[in-house]
Order: sequence, then structure tokens, then C-alpha cells
Amino acid sequence: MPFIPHTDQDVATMLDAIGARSIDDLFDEIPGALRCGPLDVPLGEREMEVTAALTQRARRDEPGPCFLGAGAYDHHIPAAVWDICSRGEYMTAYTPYQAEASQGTLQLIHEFQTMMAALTGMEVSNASVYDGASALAEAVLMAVRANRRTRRRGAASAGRETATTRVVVAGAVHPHYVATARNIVQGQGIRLDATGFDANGTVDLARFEALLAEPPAAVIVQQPNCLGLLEPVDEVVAAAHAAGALVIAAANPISLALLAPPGDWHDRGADIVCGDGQPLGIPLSSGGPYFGYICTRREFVRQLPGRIVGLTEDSGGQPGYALTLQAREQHIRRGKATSNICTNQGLLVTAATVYMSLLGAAGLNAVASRCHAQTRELVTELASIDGVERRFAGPFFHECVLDIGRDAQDVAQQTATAGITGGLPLGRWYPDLANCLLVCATEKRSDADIAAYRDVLRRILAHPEQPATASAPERTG
Amino acid sequence: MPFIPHTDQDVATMLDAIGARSIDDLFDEIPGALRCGPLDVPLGEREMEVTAALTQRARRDEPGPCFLGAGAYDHHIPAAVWDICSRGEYMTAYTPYQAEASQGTLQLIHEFQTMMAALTGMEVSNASVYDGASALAEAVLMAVRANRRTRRRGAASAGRETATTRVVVAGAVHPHYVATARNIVQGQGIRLDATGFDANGTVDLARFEALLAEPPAAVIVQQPNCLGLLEPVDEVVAAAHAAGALVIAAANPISLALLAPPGDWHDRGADIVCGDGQPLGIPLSSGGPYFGYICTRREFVRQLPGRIVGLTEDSGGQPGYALTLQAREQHIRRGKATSNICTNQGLLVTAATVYMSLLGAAGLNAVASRCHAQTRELVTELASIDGVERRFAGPFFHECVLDIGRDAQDVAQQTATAGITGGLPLGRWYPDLANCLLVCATEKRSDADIAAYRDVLRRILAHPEQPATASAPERTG
Amino acid sequence: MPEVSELQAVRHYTNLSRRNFSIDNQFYPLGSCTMKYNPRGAHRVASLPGFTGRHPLAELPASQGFLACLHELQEVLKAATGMAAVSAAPMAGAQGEFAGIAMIRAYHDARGDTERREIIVPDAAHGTNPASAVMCGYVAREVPVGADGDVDFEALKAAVGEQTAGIMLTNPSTCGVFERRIADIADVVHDAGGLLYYDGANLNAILGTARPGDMGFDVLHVNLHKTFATPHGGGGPGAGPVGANERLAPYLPTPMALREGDAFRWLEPADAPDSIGRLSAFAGNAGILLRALAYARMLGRDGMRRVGEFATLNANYLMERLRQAGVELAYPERRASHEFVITFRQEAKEFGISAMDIAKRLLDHGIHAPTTYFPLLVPECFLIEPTETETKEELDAFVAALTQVLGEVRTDPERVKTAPHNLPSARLDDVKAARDLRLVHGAD
Amino acid sequence: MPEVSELQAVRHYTNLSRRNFSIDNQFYPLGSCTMKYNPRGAHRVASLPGFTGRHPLAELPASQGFLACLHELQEVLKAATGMAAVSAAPMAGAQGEFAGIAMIRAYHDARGDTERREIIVPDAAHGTNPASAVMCGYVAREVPVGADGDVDFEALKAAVGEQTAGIMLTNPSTCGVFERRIADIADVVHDAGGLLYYDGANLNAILGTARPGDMGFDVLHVNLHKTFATPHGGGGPGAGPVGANERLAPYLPTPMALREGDAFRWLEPADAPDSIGRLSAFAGNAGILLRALAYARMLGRDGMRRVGEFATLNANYLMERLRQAGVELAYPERRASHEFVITFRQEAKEFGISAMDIAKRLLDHGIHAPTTYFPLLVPECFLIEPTETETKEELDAFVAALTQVLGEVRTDPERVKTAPHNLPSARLDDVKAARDLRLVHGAD
Ligand SMILES: Cc1ncc(COP(=O)(O)O)c(C=O)c1O
Ligand SMILES: Cc1ncc(COP(=O)(O)O)c(C=O)c1O
Repeated sequence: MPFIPHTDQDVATMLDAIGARSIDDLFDEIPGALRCGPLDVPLGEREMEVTAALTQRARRDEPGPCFLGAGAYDHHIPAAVWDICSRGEYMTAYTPYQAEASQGTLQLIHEFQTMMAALTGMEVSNASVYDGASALAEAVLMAVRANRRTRRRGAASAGRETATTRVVVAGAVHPHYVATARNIVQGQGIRLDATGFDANGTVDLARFEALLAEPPAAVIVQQPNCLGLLEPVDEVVAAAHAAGALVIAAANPISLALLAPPGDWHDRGADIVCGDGQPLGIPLSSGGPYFGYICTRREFVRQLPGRIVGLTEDSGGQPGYALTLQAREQHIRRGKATSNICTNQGLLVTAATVYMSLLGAAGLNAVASRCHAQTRELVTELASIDGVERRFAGPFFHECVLDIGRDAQDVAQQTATAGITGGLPLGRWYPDLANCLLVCATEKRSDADIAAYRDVLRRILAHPEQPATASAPERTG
Repeated sequence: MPFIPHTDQDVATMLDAIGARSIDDLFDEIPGALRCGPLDVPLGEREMEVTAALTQRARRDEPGPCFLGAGAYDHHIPAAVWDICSRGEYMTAYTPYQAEASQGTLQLIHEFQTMMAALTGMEVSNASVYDGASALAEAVLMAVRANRRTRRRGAASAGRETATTRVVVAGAVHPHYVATARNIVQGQGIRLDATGFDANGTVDLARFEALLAEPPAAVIVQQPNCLGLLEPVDEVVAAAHAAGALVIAAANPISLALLAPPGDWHDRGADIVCGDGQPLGIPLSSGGPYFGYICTRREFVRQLPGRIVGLTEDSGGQPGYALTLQAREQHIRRGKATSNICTNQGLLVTAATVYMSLLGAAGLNAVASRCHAQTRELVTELASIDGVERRFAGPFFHECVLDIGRDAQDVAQQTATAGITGGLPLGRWYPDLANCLLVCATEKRSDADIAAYRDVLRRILAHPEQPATASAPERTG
Repeated sequence: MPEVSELQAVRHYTNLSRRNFSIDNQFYPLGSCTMKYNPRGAHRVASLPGFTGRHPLAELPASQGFLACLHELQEVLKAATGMAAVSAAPMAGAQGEFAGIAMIRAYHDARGDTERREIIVPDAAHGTNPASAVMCGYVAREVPVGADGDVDFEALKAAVGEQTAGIMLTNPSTCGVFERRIADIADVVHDAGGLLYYDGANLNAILGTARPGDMGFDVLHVNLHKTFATPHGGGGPGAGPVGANERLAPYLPTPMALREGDAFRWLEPADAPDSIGRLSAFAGNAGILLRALAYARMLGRDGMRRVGEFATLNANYLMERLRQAGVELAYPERRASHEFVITFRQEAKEFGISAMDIAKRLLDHGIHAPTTYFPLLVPECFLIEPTETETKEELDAFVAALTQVLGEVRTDPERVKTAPHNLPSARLDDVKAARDLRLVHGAD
Repeated sequence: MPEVSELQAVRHYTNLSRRNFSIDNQFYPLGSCTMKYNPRGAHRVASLPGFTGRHPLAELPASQGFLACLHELQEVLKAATGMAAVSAAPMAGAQGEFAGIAMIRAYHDARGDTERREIIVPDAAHGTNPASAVMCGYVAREVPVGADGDVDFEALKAAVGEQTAGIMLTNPSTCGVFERRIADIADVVHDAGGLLYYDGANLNAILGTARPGDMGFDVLHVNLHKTFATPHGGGGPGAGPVGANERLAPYLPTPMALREGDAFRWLEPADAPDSIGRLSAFAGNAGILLRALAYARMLGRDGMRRVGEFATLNANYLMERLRQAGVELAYPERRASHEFVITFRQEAKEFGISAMDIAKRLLDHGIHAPTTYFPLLVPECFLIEPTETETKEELDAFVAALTQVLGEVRTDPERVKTAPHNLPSARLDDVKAARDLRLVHGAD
């Protein structure tokens, strides 16, 4: 019997000890009408058969070189990362509630918090939420709680239909992040107002000013933004703080090895930094499991959702680690918790911690620099094709929008058929940009990969446009 | 610097402590004339680049369904096997010379010895030699030492050109095993005389009787033999023992889950059982690393080459494990050791031990039965093709010789091009069998795989013979 | 940021790992958490390069393998829960709860029924239940659980009304017993216009024996990291697919996989205009879904039933052995489901020994402590869930260890109070951790 | 045969593993064994399905990837050793030795020079050297090593004659010093018609700085599981490719990879009529060869040189620190190569403490003991090889630990004699193990 160790003799002895005649007897408190017959699922297969069947499926999706980013990035992952994470001691432990039996995970999380705080320029970090998008949602809820002004307002209202609290989305923020945040916070009467981006692909400052007129609880800005471009974050922070709003920065952690950390933006920096940890040693894996990170300043730590590990001492005075500030969490505070999150993304935090340790600051910097260089190379090569040009002029990190002069969705499909994951057809997000591809090159893309893509794209674009495929306005995958 | 942790500061401090000005100074005892310039190898690459380059090569060899056995078998390996073996604690330890710091490896080997002894019907097992072929060579040397008659003779001679000792190879023994054994033992004046096989594909009993006329030190018999057939092992043992020869059995450990263990053959059974452990959880991997096993009866344990682990006690009276009978080994006995072997195949023994534990006796039996059933199915399906028929009629385990009526080497290449590893063209081993394929189906070959092979083979055979390819009399890979 | 060599990093994290308890090392009877064996085969399958390398936004021609798996898992979960449709988008149980409650809200809103402000939860419920309700803008209203472990039915009837949007229940409950009047509860809530949410954390108990869909639940989540054996990873990841009956299916979160003949595609907005939308940047914890699918396929029809059966057998055996050993059961008249509650209130009163002390001392025996102080309504309690993958020998060893500790409570209470004694750390000071917040290295 | 569930097996072997020391857990300065970091990246590459799935007898069209790797490794090893040709067939150092000596024999035989019966080995040589010579039918004749660690040149000259088939040497030797008169030795042996075999176990010391081929060696092996960082696996596997100069190249064992334009094939019997033939069923430890190739590529030209440099730096630093700490060096006037010998003869005489006692006590400090009692000619010795992948901090910690143990030898010798004290087992009884042979469970 798969995964069940009992011998017939065991079962007999155990039933005897219980005083039951059969296992079925043990279910005698379940009303007969609620018992179900055999489930409508196939018969069991052995590991060998399941492996064979799913290997065949996996083969169907085996990717060629990937030039698609848009929130998930194909970085090199040192083999040591997952060899370590796959150790049963990390992979098959539960949340470290029994601190003395969980010092491995706890110390590791403490190291993670340290590294993330250093990377973002913040003072504290949690131990992860689900992913970058849910991290943004949690950051919004946190900012609303943390902003004294909105907190007062929130306290006045009660129950379901509270007065609306506003949060401004500045510039080009990943549409899936905005949608997720919106879906998660709207029940609590929080509204997200978006500035959109201007002809430069960055925050429409005029609209931003206008949206600050009635001060929002917080402002969200993504750096680099979801078009790969650098937002004028100092201006955004200055204006937001002037309006009494907290600033939530969404940032790709790899980019922070090159760019100014959000903690250093303008005066006192962003107030909350969040994002997706996927670039730090986590495979693409169809979108997850990744992890969301949230860092902030000490003053807001009691509003931070998710687990936090603190250094403490044991009864012998030796240093040791434990979960702390648990009174923020649902298992203690229940309905009044900072968040409903319980299970988080611990194993991915393990991967990111090992990844960052293997690379160190210099290694992260080298990865980020190489991503930037390869993306420049990519853009140069692709823009050498007739009719392909950059859509926005400003500086980018490792993603760039190219106008290819015709329906990008169609081209992306052809590219895929040629074995290359060629970028995001931006029409899925912005109908105005239906002729645009968002392309990305990580350090993993060699010059040969880039040349291959250039040749494929040139060939595709040299042929007349195919009849329009069924339009696919938003891919939800 | 890859894999070197030193900072410049470390180097300076260390040189200072040594009193040297540069690292180069430390080589000042090497005559200048012997110093070499930069090695003629390429510049270093990062893990990422090496992974990419070798992944590309690996892809070129990615196999379709494999119907080739001939000493290496494509069994299903439960994922747990290598997840456990890859733990640093097993993978990056040295030989367990410091027993107290190696109880993990030592207890595991002791469990391995127990399981192998049970499987072969012997009393003791060593902790591996290199592979099945080298195990046979060591078994020959061991038998010559162990056989009192030959030992006396050996003692009489000395130095290089001793009198010749004979060992008889009975029936169809894997030609690579015989070649290896011959190459390894000939320096000590031991000659292997082969009976060959008769029209049934098994030992030519007449020639066998004749070769026993002057009693050899030992007789080698492989069960199932290298054509997949069952040898008359009881008769072989009876005749060999009657002639005062020891019996060396070479056996596929998976087959032992179904067949009589060599320890039970005829009267007192085989005296030494050896073979390759690859079928027990070890991937094909182009031929290695596998491991050779040797089991024997207690009376011969002091002639057994390779490491052996014994159960003992620690100073507190607690049970514990240690390498034992080390006086047999080269690091103690030097030129008089039972063998020159030092590094063995420990990690593969780890894999086999975990594999056998996961399967248990019932699981091994199920695998062996399924291999047999699928091979029968394979033979039925292939023999349904016009012009394809079994070459030998006797019972087989999981390999079978098919006569396909034309040059099998040519057909095997075409099959490979069609993405199927179709079996061994026996002309490589036996010119008389140039029209024969040795085919194998393990439990991993589904009915669909078999049908696919049947269809491919039918298609190939339906077309006229291609012009002969360059003959390849013996593939050495 | 550290600057170390590869060996130093490997050695550091390899050695650190050894300071953890885990399923692969220890018996880990953590109630409500279903710490069962996590098959390595499922891990390998999810780690295939075709799966790990697929970009979440890849075009459909390069996505058929993954979509086929996602669709198959949706179907398996429908069958196992008795629901009409499943979305595997939520990334853990709590997000599944959020999704389910948001769906309930969307349902009421769509009908213009906007005045329902309350979600009812039993006081034994997991903390995520009220927290999820509040996150959706509801007030969480608690109803008590009675002395027999079932919800106090009279109190429930009194609490239900036109302000009731719905109720969240686990069944078997976190008291380790099957809620016997579940059909009556469903009637009362439905009659008042409310809906029933099933917290699937305890599905392991009844897998293959009873289905929430048959009990009257409208919407539910399944913790794949519990019932479907995906590893807990020291805190996560999990996955919390939501299922719904016909009534609530239109509101399921996206993305979902759709089958069209032999091809698969994503559900598009046009297919699901009423969806509560996405809850993650991409498709949730896809890699976990693959592991769960592999596990489900290895179990198959009979294997699933056996999971519930043997989880129940193990729990009842262990409960009975402990009862015989003199341990006080919280619900002595009841069958255990896959877990059960014991209480040390007597030890606390007589010897000043807390459940936590006993938990720490159990660690010294190489056994992970059961869940402590949950459910909150039972004082000084353990919630014990052995799971079906443990042997009788392991359960017997637990009885022996706990018996020994309880002996020590009487003979050497100090030893218990100051436990653990054999672990890398002695008892850690939680109060200091919260008072002198040291959350990053170096800073103080 | 055990009959257990998957969880039980996984738990058993996971827990068992934790009773081992290993490179991934501890400093492991085992002299002559080169316990350096084994890159996980090399392990991953060798584990690719295209490599693990290839059948050894696969047809050439399905073998080009592997053959390209094998050929590339042969070329790398030629360059690193200064040899004309390399066969990667031997499965460990000892099999490489066997192959090399068999080649020497085949060479002499081919010339009709059949009366040479002796292979010379220094008394400091590893046990495999004489054992391999004997296995080839030779008599192993020992020559002494002098007080300075070099072979006694006069004794050597006296031993060499027309009965000499060849000599086996490591350089740097197992005394941890570079054999300075190697050129003279080569002349003496060659002049007598003998050949020189290089035992490559210590190649790590000189990688990129000096090459055996330039020193006059005719044939050699390289332990890939030492110099090329493939994991030792608790005893193996290794790989012992043999290299030969033009003279001996025709005798190399099969199989070997041949390049023809862009394609690769196996060397066929017709290509190598004089080969000593195969030494294994297939192509040796192919998976280990892949790991070594991946490692070699990551090192590259400069990385290889740095291996030798930093291995030497670490050894000389550690030797110097120990000298300063009052430890007696076996060859105090010499540079250390990548390893060096210390002796506790003083401690043995004064306190009755053996090198083994000290080794066991070091284990208590979480440090694997160095090689003990080898080379045999230095009494109560340690052969210490830190390797290039260890940090200065780790070396300093070793000095501190050994200093503490040596202090204990004086203050509390009993504690040292009865070590270890902090490990899963106390001192194990080797004598009992050999006397009461218990080699399988159950049987006695
Ligand atoms: C009863 C119960 N409900 C809900 C949850 C929350 O699930 P998750 O941790 O997956 O968010 C848990 C998890 O421990 C639980 O035990
Ligand atoms: C000096 C020396 N020579 C030869 C060998 C034998 O090599 P292997 O163990 O690979 O057979 C060793 C291995 O320890 C060694 O140290």
C-alpha cells in the first residue's frame, strides 16, 4: 500500500487495542448518508508510471532560450542551492514553532532577514508572504494600518462598508500585481488609483500630482517598473511624503545590486519595500512557488505581516533564535491579526538565502551587471532588424520594450514555435502597445542565444503578417 | 577564484607567517627546469557556462526507450535513492577509516553485506570492488588462492613466470567480463579456458567435461548467461566440485529475486558469487560508476578482496561498526594483499542499499517478475514480425536472442536513428550471430514502448537491406 | 551580505539544517498540520526541467504539458471533495479561505444582498478563519463548541440570521471529532440565506470516506501541503485550491485550466466574468500543484480511501493507548478523527507543569511535540495527529516517551520545566526575543 | 531483506547519514586523500538525464555527447600531465597503477625483454603500489627514503639493474616533499632499461606548476577523485585515468574516445593492436569522468594553477603554525608540498599517547583526523593535507584544536586515550571486530 506501513498483523492488534472490529467502525460517527462510494479518480499508479507519464508532459513544455521576464526571470541557479534545500531537514520540517527543534530554519531566516534588509536599505524584514503580488497587497494593508492618518479614519468606521481609503499607484506597476492587490484589499474599502505612464513609459507626473491633491494613505512605485524602465523615484517619494502618504516600493531584488536601495530614495527613503524573491535562486516553474518579501523600518515592525525571527537567548545564556512578535499573527490575534497568512514560502526563503550566500554582494552585482549588459546587447541586435525599435528612450535595467511594427502576440507565437520564448506581447496588458514586445535577457543568455533570437525574429518579420489569431486580451497564467 | 576562499589579506598574512615573499617561493625546491608554463587548456568558465555547454551535449544522447541490456539494465530508480545518496554526509565522506566518525557509512555497509548475503545465499559479502567484470577477475584470483590445491602449487613457484593455473569458463559468460578477467589475471600466470556455448546457447557440456579432465582451480558460470538463458548450473557445480574446482557464479542480483540463489545450487552451492550491482538502483550512465559485489562462504573470508565491515562494540559496550580483517588489504599487507584495490564504489553501494530497503524482498520479486513478463511480451511482439524468431529455445530471464534474418548492426543503427535503443547486435561478440539481436525489457518498458519498437522494427525490416556500414567488430564502449 | 566560498556556504547550511527536526528525521505528530511522508518521487517529477523551466507567461503551444497537469489536478480535487469546479490558484489554506469568503461576498453582492456583515466561526476554529473573514471586510462572529466537541447547535441557531453571510467550519473539527450535526447546521445556515465554507485542513481524516460537497458545503479549500503530502518546507510553500458547488463556481479565482478536446488553455476573462480575479502574480504555487498531482496519481482511488482509513486508525489507536496510560482526553466519549486532543490541566494544577513543558521534554526523546494550546478552548492541551504514514512501533514509542515524561512530572518536575536538555539550544526566551528585538545581524 | 515503508527507509538512511563526518560538514585534512570541496555543479551536470540515461553500448549516433566529453577530458589530462595520450578507463588509482605496470610489462614483452622481474617502490609508497606490481606478476622491491624525505639515491642506484622493469614514484612524495633528484632518478632507471611510473595521487600539489611528463615519467595515473574534486562517496567511486608518453601510448587500456573531424568514435581493436585491453565491463567510471571534466572546465588554465598554489600555501602555513605551536615535524628542513608529516613520537614515549589517540580526540573537536601511521616509515605520524578549498580560519581552528589536545596529553592523558567522547560511538574495538567476525546481521 503506497506510503502506509501497516502489516495486517499491525491492523489487527491496533483494532483490538481500540476495541473495534474493523477500520470502518472508526467512522461510525459519520452519518451513513454522508459516506461516499469510491472516488471517481483513476486507480493508483506506481512512482515509475507517474514519473513516465509526467515526464512526457514536462517534455512538451521544455523551453528554448527564454527572453521573457515580466516578473519572472530565468537566472542561473547554482546547483548547491537546491541540493541544500532538498535536504529533508529543510524540506520536510514544519513552521519553526518549537524553536529548540528548529534552530536550523530559524537561524537561516534570521540571516535572510539580515540580507534582505541590507539589500533594500531597510531595517527589518519578514520571513516571506506568498509572492510579489500578494506582498504588494499586504504592503498596502500594512501601509493603511501604519499611516497614522488612515489608521484614525479606519478606527472610526467598522464592519463591512467603511469609508474608502485611497492608495495611489504611480507609473507602470505590474498589472498582475495591481490586480492582485486590488482584489485582496477591496473588501476593506481600500481603492487603488493609478496614474498610468506617460510617453516616456514612466509615471505620469501631472496625474500623480492631481491624485495627491486629496492625500492617499500610500503611494506604490515599482523600480525598475514593469516596462523595464527607471521611474523618477526621488520625485515620487518627495511628493508622496509631502502629501503625508507612505511610500511602498516594489523592487526586483537582483536590480538592487546595481540601483540605489529604496531605503536611500530621496529623504528618508521608501517606507515599505516589497517584491518577489524569485530572481534569487528560484526556478521559473510556471509561476511558483516563489516568495514575496516585505521590508520596512523598525517603527512599522508591529504592522508587518508574516513571521519574523528574533535573536534571543536560551536558559543557559547561549544565543538562539525564535519566532517573535507573534501577537501580530492570526494564530494568536485571530480576527485582529495583521494578516491571515499562516503557511508562507519558507523553502523558497531557504533557497534565496543559500543563493545570496553563495554569490555574496560581488556575485549579485556581477549577475545584475551581466543582465544589464546582455539586455543592451539584445536590444542592439534586435533593433538591427528593419522595423524594430525601442518604444521608450529612457534607461532600463534588464527589460526593454521593442516596437516590432505589427501584432506582437502573433509574432510571439511564431517565435515559440521556433523554440524561443521571445518576450511578452504587451497587448495583453496595454492595448495601445499591441505592437510591442517586452524583452529581457538575464546573465544566462549567451551572445549565441541572442544572435539566434535575432535571426529567428528577422525571419519571422520578413514574412507577411499571418491572419490574426484569436485575440487573447489577458493571459492569466 | 573558483573554489578558493582566500582573500588577498589572508594570503599576505599566511605568507608572512611562513616567511615567504610569494606563493611562488613555496615551490623553490622544484628545479626550475621542471616548472611548466601555463597549461594548454582553455580559460575557466563559470558553473553556468559549463552547465549550458554540457547540457547541450547530454541532450544529444538523450535516449528513447531502451531495449538494450547486455550487462547494464534500465530499471526504474525510486527518487528517494539518489536524494539520499546525494546528501553530503554520504557523498563527500572518505573511506570510513575513522570508525567513530563514520558510523553512518559503516552501518549501511553492514546492512548491505547482510542483504547481499541473503540474496546470493552466501554467508559473507565485501563492500564492493569496481564493477562486475573486475569482480569476476578478483573472484578468479581469490579462487586460485582459496583452492587448497592451487594454493600449494602457487606457493611452490615465485616471481613472474609461474606455472600456469587454469580456470574454466563454462557456457556463455559476458565477453567483456572474460576479457577483463583475462587481462587482470594473466600476469599471475592464470589462464582462462572457455567451453563456449552449444546450439542451445548454454554450456557445451562435452567440452566442459573435457576441460575438467585436468582439474582447474575454478569454474566460472554466469546465470542467467550473457544470452539471457538459464545455464544448467546444478550440473556445472556437480562436475566442478567433483573435479576439485571451486565454483564462481556471476549473477545479476535482480534475477536472484526469482532464481535459485547460487548458494543453493546442487550440493553446497557456488563457492563465490560475484556480479555487477548496477541493476540495484544505479543509472546506466555510460557504464559507470557501478559496483562489483563478491559474496562467499565464511571459510573463504580471509581470501575475499575489498573492504569488509564488522559489528563490534565501543568502549562503553555499545554496538558499533568498524572495518575489519584489514590485514587482507594493501594499506597493511602491501605486496601480499588479497588485491590492490583501495578506492572502491562506496556511493553505489549506498544507492543499492537504499534501493533494496525501499523495495524489500517483495518489491525485488515484483521487479524481477515484471522484467520477465515484459521480456516475454517483447519477444512475442517482435517475433510476430515476418523473419524474426528466437534463436535459442530455452527459458530466459529478461534477455533473449532474436534472429532477425539480416545484419543486426545495421538494423540497430537504424533503430537508434528512430529514437529507440533496440538491443545488442550480437555480431560484435560472436561473428556467427551477426544476424542476431540480444533484446531486453525491464519493468520500465511499457506495453506501449514495446508496441512502438515492434512497429519501428517491422518498418525497418520491411525495407531492403542498406549497403553494409563499416563493420564494427567489437564496440569497446 | 556574506562573502564566502562555495564550500563555506555549503558547509554552513548543511550543518545548520541538522539543527532542525523534520519528517525525514523524526516522528512529527503536529495536530492540524498533517505531517506525513512527502514522497520523493513527487519532488522529482516537479523538478523536471520541462516543469521548472516553463515561464508562467509562456505561449500556449509551450504550455500544454503544464496545463494538462493543472487540469487533471482540478478534476481530481473535484472528485475528492464533491465540488462542481476547482481553482488551484490560492497559495495556501489561508488564501483559499480568503478566496472562498470573497466568493461568498461576490455571490451576495451579485444578488444585491449587500447587508450581510457576519461570518460565523466556531471558537475552536483555526486563527486563519476569523482573520480571512475580516480581511474580506466581514465581522467574524464566534459560536461556542460544546463539551462533546461539536458546535453548540442552539448557540449556532441563535447566531444565524439575515446578517449572516456564511459560516466557516472544519469537519472533522480542530477538536479532532466529526461534527455530527453537520446536515442540520447546513440547513440552518442555508435557510437563513448564508453559505457554508469548508476549511479543508482536516480533509485527510475523511479522504475517500466522506466528501464536504455531500455535507452541504458550498465552497472549500484543500491544503495540498497537508492532505496531498507536499512538503512543508520549514513554513511553506503550500497550496490551497478552492472548490465550489454550481452556485459559487462562477466566482472562483483565476487562473484555471480549461480543456478543449485534446488541447488546454487558460480560462480567459470572457469565460469567467464573475470571477473574483487573480490572487497572485501568476498561477499560484504551480510546482506544489505538480507534487500534489503526482501524489494523487500514486494513491489513486483505493490509496485515497486508505489515507483516511489509516490516519483514523492510527489516531484512534494512539488515543486509546494514551487513555490506558492515564492521559486525560478532552473528548473521551468520542471517536478520534485523524487527530485528537489531550489535556494536562491536572498536571498544571498539581505540579505547575504546563503543556509546553511537556512538549519541550518530548523533544528530548527525539519526537517532535504535538500542537500545543490549540484548540484554544481546551486548557493545557495537545492536538495530536500521527498521520497514516507512521508505524505502530512509532506510536508505541510515543506512548512510552510521554509516559516517561509524565512519570518525571511527578518525580522530577524541575527536569521537565527546564527541558529540553538534549538539543542544540536549551529553552529559548520568547519574552526576551520580543522585548529586545534583534531582527537582523549586527544591529541591536 | 527488510520490509519497510518508504518513510521508514528514508528516515533510517537520513538519520544514519548524520553519523558520518564529511567534507560538506567538517574540515577533513586527510593526507594523500585530497579531501577538497566537491562542486555541486559538477554533480548536477553528470546527473543530467542525457548522461545518466545513456546505455554504455548505445550506437554511435546516440553517443556523440558523451564521447565528446570523454575526448575532451583525455585532452585536458594530457595537457595537465604532459603526456602524449590518456585513457580514462581505469576506475581508481590502484587500477591505474595496474594498467600502467601492465603497460610496462607489455612494452618489455613486445621487445622480447622478458627477464625483468622487479618493480622498485620506495618504502614510503602507498600500499597499492607494491600490490599493483605484484598483481601484474612482478616482485616489488623496496628502496628506503632518507631522513630528508627524498629517496635514498645511493640505495636506489644499487637496486636498479637489468632485472628492473620499472619504478613507481609519487612526486611530491607521500612524505609531503618534492623529490628533488627526480631527474637523476629518471636517468638511472632509464639507463638500466627500466621505465618510470608516476602515482598521481599527489598531483594536486603541482597542478599547473610542474608536470610529471616533464620529469621523465613514462606512464602515470591521475586520481580524479582527488585532484579533480570528484566526491569520495564514503569509499568511492573514483577514477584513475592513465597517461603515457609516445613510447607507452600504444599499450594504453581500452576504451578510449577518438575524434574524427566533428565526430567521435571509440578506439577499435584495429586502432590499438597493442593495447593491454579492457579493465572493466564498459567504459570505466564514466559518470566520474563527467564530473572531473566539469570541474576542469570551471577551473580552466588559471584555476588549475591556483589549485596547486593554494594547496601548497595552505599546507605550508599550517605546517609553520604547528611548528610554532611546538609540534614535531618529520621533515623540518623541507618545504611542505600540499601536505606534510608530523610525528608524536615524543608524546608516545613520554605519555604513552599514540597518534591514534590524538586522532580520536581531534574528532571530538569536530575535525576529521589526518591520515595516521602513513607513511609507515615515520613513527606515530600524521599526514596532514588541508587542500586549497579551506579557509585560513579553518586552519587556525585546527591549530587551536591540536594545541588543546596536546595540552590535554600533558594534563589529562586519560581523556585523550579514551577519546572520542562526543561522537555517536565511543572508541570502537577493532580487535573484537576481527576476532568475533560478525559480518551480517543476525548470524553470529
Ligand atoms: C484548521 C486549519 N485551518 C486553516 C489553516 C491555514 O492553512 P495554511 O497554513 O495553509 O494557510 C490551517 C493550517 O495550519 C489549519 O490547521
Ligand atoms: C599515494 C597514493 N597512491 C595510490 C592511491 C590509490 O588510489 P585509489 O584509492 O584511487 O585506488 C592512493 C589513495 O589513497 C594514494 O594516496
